[in-house]
Amino acid sequence: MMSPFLFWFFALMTLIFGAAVVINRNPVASALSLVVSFLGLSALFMSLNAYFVGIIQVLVYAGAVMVLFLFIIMLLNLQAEEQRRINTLASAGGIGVAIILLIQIAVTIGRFEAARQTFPPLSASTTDDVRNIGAALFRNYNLPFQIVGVLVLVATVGVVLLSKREPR
Amino acid sequence: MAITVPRPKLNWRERLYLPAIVAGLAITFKHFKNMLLGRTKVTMQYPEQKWDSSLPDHYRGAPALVRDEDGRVRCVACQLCEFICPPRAIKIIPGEIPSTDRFAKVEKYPEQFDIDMIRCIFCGMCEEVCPEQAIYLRKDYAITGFTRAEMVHHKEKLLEIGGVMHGVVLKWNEKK
Amino acid sequence: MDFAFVVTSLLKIVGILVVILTMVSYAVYAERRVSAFIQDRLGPNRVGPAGVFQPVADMFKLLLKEDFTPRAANTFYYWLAPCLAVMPAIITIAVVPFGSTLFGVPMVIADVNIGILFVFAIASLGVYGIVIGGWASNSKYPFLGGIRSSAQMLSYELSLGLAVIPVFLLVGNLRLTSVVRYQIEHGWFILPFVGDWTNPWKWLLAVPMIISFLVFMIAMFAETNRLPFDLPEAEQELAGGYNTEYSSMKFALYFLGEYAAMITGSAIIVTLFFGGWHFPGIPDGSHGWIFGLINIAVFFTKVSLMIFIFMWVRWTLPRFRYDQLMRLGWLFFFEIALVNIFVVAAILAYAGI
Amino acid sequence: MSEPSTPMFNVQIDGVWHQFPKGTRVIEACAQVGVFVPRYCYHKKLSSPGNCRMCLIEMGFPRLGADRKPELGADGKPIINWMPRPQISCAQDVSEGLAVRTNSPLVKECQRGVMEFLLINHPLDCPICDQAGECRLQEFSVDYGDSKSRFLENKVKKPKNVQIGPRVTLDDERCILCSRCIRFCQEIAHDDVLGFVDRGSYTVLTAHPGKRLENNYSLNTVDICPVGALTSTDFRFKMRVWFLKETKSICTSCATGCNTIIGSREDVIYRQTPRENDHVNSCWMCDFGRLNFNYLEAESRLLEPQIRSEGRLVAADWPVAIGQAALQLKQFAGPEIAIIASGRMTNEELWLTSQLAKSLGVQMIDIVPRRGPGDDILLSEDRNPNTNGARLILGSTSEPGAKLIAIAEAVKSGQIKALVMLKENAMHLGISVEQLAQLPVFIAMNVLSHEATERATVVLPACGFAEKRGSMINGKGRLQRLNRAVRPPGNACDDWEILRDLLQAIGGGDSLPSIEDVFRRISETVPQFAGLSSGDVGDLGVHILQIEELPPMHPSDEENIEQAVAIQARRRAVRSH
Amino acid sequence: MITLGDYLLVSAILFSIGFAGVMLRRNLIIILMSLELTLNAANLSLVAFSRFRVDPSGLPNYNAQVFVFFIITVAAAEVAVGLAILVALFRARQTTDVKDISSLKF
Repeated sequence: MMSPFLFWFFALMTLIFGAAVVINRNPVASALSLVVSFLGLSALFMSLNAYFVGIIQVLVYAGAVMVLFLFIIMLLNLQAEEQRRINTLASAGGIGVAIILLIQIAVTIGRFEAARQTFPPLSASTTDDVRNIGAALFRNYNLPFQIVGVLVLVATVGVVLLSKREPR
Repeated sequence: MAITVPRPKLNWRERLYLPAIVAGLAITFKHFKNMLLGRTKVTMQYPEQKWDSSLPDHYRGAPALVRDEDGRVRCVACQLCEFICPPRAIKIIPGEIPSTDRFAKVEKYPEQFDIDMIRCIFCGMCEEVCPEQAIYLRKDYAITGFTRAEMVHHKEKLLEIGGVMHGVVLKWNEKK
Repeated sequence: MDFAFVVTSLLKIVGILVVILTMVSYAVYAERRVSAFIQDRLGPNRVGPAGVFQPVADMFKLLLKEDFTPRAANTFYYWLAPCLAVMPAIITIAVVPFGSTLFGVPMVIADVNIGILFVFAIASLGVYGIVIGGWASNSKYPFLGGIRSSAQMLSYELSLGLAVIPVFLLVGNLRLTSVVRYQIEHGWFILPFVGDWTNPWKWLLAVPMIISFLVFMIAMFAETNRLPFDLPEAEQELAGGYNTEYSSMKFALYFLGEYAAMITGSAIIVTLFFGGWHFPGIPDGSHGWIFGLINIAVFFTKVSLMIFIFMWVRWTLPRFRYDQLMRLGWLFFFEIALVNIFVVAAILAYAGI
Repeated sequence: MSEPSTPMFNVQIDGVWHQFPKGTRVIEACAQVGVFVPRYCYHKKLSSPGNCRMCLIEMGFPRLGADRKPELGADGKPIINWMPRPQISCAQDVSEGLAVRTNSPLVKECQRGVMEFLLINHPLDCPICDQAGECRLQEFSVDYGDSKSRFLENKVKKPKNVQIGPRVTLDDERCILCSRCIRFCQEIAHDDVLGFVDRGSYTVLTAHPGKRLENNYSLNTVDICPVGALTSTDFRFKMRVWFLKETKSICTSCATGCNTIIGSREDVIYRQTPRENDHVNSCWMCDFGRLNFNYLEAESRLLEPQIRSEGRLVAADWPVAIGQAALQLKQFAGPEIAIIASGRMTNEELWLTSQLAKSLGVQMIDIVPRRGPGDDILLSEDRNPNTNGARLILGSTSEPGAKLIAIAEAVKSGQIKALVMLKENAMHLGISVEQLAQLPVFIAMNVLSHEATERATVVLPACGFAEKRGSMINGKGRLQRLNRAVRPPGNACDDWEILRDLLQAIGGGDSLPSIEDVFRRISETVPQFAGLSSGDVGDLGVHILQIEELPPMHPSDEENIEQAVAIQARRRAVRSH
Repeated sequence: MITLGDYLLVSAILFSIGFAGVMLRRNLIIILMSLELTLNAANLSLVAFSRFRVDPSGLPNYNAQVFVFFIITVAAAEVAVGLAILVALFRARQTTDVKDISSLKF
């Protein structure tokens, strides 16, 4: 486990940059904030001994998904949103709903006994968690894995169809 | 009207590209190797070695003013070079030759003759246009200076580069 | 965490940083010399004997140049981008084993179990430096360079990842030290039959491994923006691409990033396919510190040779067109790497290597 | 068109029949139909001696049959009886049935021969000669002459570099003996000093013994000299003519307002030459006006706006200087301020000055009259170029200069606290340096610094005549335009902009972005300008005041004159309402 | 020491931020990004639970991590499809603002 200081550091990094995604007007700045947020999240994953998931998080999100986002933002040449008149009521409503949701979850967590416990120590080394996840994936979750594969294939076909310009 | 260039049909070996790439790499490596062994050394080590001796006759280096066999500055400040100069590098201020002078008949001489060598493009038009055969492109090419002002060749400098020109048309003899 | 670990790690970090930065500056010098030699020229040969102090002169020149920020640029991102370009390339080297052991200390900064994934994850962040640099310059050619770069990275990262899967099928572990150890025992992956000459399966295995190596190397060219895939900075089309508006040290950082990425890429190729620090007949560091040093030397010699190949290719092949690059990445390398995985898997299944 | 009483003659020029009024010279008739006949000695404002022989053409008349009718040829056109010898076209008037050939083989042969003779003794030193670029000999040599010389003998040596007058240098070797200069001196300048001496190849032009070419019109001989024989001592060897940027403008040295071309290069004026305008100056101008431009480059030129601070004049920015001037002027009431304007200012500047006076409530405003001896050729007694403009625009009831004595007295008595001096020197009015120095506010706008400007509280550097645009009304009531030939040196500013900024800083006047706007405002407020825009003035100007009878018409200017007459008629109609 | 609750709280806040982003922003790209945030908040909870529930073998419960793996895969597919729709929409409408895309059919 990592020290509380590092935990809070990465947690705050995740949250602050996550909030920056929503607050920033410039889509490029939003995308970059999201990258930083994901890097913090990845560090949190690693603090939970989930090295594989952590690195996949960086590889897939920071390395591929966000580059795709940036590519699209630049391809469409999206400029910073102009300062539209903010609908105060709607905004307050949105924030209010989000806060209510947060309070609900927080209360639920507070009532949850296990939440107050620390993480139990691991008796075995997790350094080979790639092998373990692989084993779980291909032994216990083989069918879902195949289904996800089909889903990705369908998504690929869909993307190709969607982004194809109709020949004139 | 665009021209469509037909692309050659490639067979499968050519379409693999690898042989071509390997061949290309082999060629460049051969050059690398030869150079490493000092076989194909074509670069001239400039400041130590110079190709002055092999400069062609038509080489266009720094423009310069010449004197004739009598030691007179051939230029009569007609300002045609100033007019023709494409980058406007030449600046002439004409002066009048005093009537006591041996060449008073010439009447005019360049009081100032500046060529801004930062501007000069060595096109040779000044040489071509000069009616008095007074300006020539010499073979000097290493024209350097630390300041802009240093790069302006004044009359003295131009005459120093130019020297004396023999065997050109002598216009200012008595006959004319 | 014990004290000795921290100290040795710090020493290793400082050591490798110094070596990498020196190598970067000398890679620039080497690039100029190699390109000159290939073109029958001499290259820089004035500063010091045979021009070896040229990088120092270059460094001073770049440091002293005017640092210019375009007025229309997005200043914060404009300054951030060059740093983003350098960092990933240097961080990546942390997981690469550059030697066996020295005084019992393993010669790798972080021997993580997800080594190759770490490499890919961090290397893929390198694109941000270029994309943001191109975008923040607020100028059309850098912008085009940035867009090209992002598309190019996405296209080639897939091939890059798929190409190394055969290696890890054989090793059964993502740890890079395991890869090296496996190669010491079973022969380098580029020549898997070495030491086991009579096994026909090993000879058969050589074919997919060479394909794997070629795809990986070519994808690495694209990943490091080296010719023939230097579209983001194509001088002839984009006037320098993403770094057009950069000057002075910020430009130098981009340069540094490119060469650091090239060195890291070479180090990874050497580790994955050429046995890392191993050379047949030379024992590892446990037989004495002198051998440990020799191992490190072997590793860097291999890396240097790889860098030479990078340069050699650069000065031989012309640049790809953008559509050709995309077609090559998606319609050729992707497929061939995929098929390659199945071929290796089949060989493994039937031959039981 | 021409009056019906003038008989018209049918003339065939190069095969085409035209009609010309009686008395037209053949060379002019050719020119009117676009056929150029080369000439050296002929000048349309001078008599025709016919001594250069360059304008030789073939002439002939229709062959008349027994019935005194022209015989028609096979093509139905009259058959011409060509004279066997070529004739000079400059000394011959058109006559009925005259036929002219200007490009027949004979004519070309003649032109080539004449050119060859002219070039026998002419030195081939065009690179040196000042005339190169505007030399008729050079041009015709290319157009009509041979490319090489057959002359092997020695050329005749003649005197070079002869000072035949204070402003004219003669090079006899270059002279082609056209006698234009001699005739100019006789017929226009009425100062017969030049003549030919010796004979044959040895003929030279010279001044008569004991006389010099020193009349006030001597430099016109340089203009009309077709070659480089007569050169201006002032312009000689200074600049090649092909570098000169030519700006059409007018001379501001006297009320005549001769039309000029200012030749400048890179903001330096090299010469001024007359521009043909038959209403004003024909083809001539006086030496006095022509050479009166060097002061623009004088050492004492004001380059920076200055304000007085702690007793010394210090350079300031324009906004600071204008703001300071406005602030100082606003301290005083109208009767405490006097404005001395100048007859050298343009109409636009004078109008802005009048607005300035109006918004300050100033009554004491006048221009300084400037008189000198005139002659009956061009030079006017009134040396102010725009007295008429000041009379119209300042709108004073009295004659210009009438209030000056009162202004001077008021300044001396201390009644005037603030003096605005525009392009004049108040000391000429008898105001002493000490009195100027005691003025609390003394704003001086001028081109050059002198003792008076050194006492000013605010100095505003202005432009000279060649550095600004504007319009002036000459002594005969003709509105003419000044154009900018060179940019002012240093921080000197266009006068009208200074006055506009000052006016606005005081709080009067609205935005006037360009000088055309100022002119439009004049045309709205001054009745004599009504209906005029600055584009209507044109290069040759328009008459807006009926001070004298219009000079005789010239055929090429009929349209302008008709226009001017029409405008005046309209204006008279407006005024009578 | 850090408890499970801390991780869950961070996850909850992250989820709320993403949720608020979906609600508040009108730019489709930002909405997609906010969706990613919510998905990753879920991932954090899952990994935390995975680590909390230690198997008898002494290893974390990898079932939850397999779940995370699936979520990442599906999210990547979703982003690809979403962006493709976005590009098609932008080509047709020159906008990515949800307020401007109010008609059912075009």
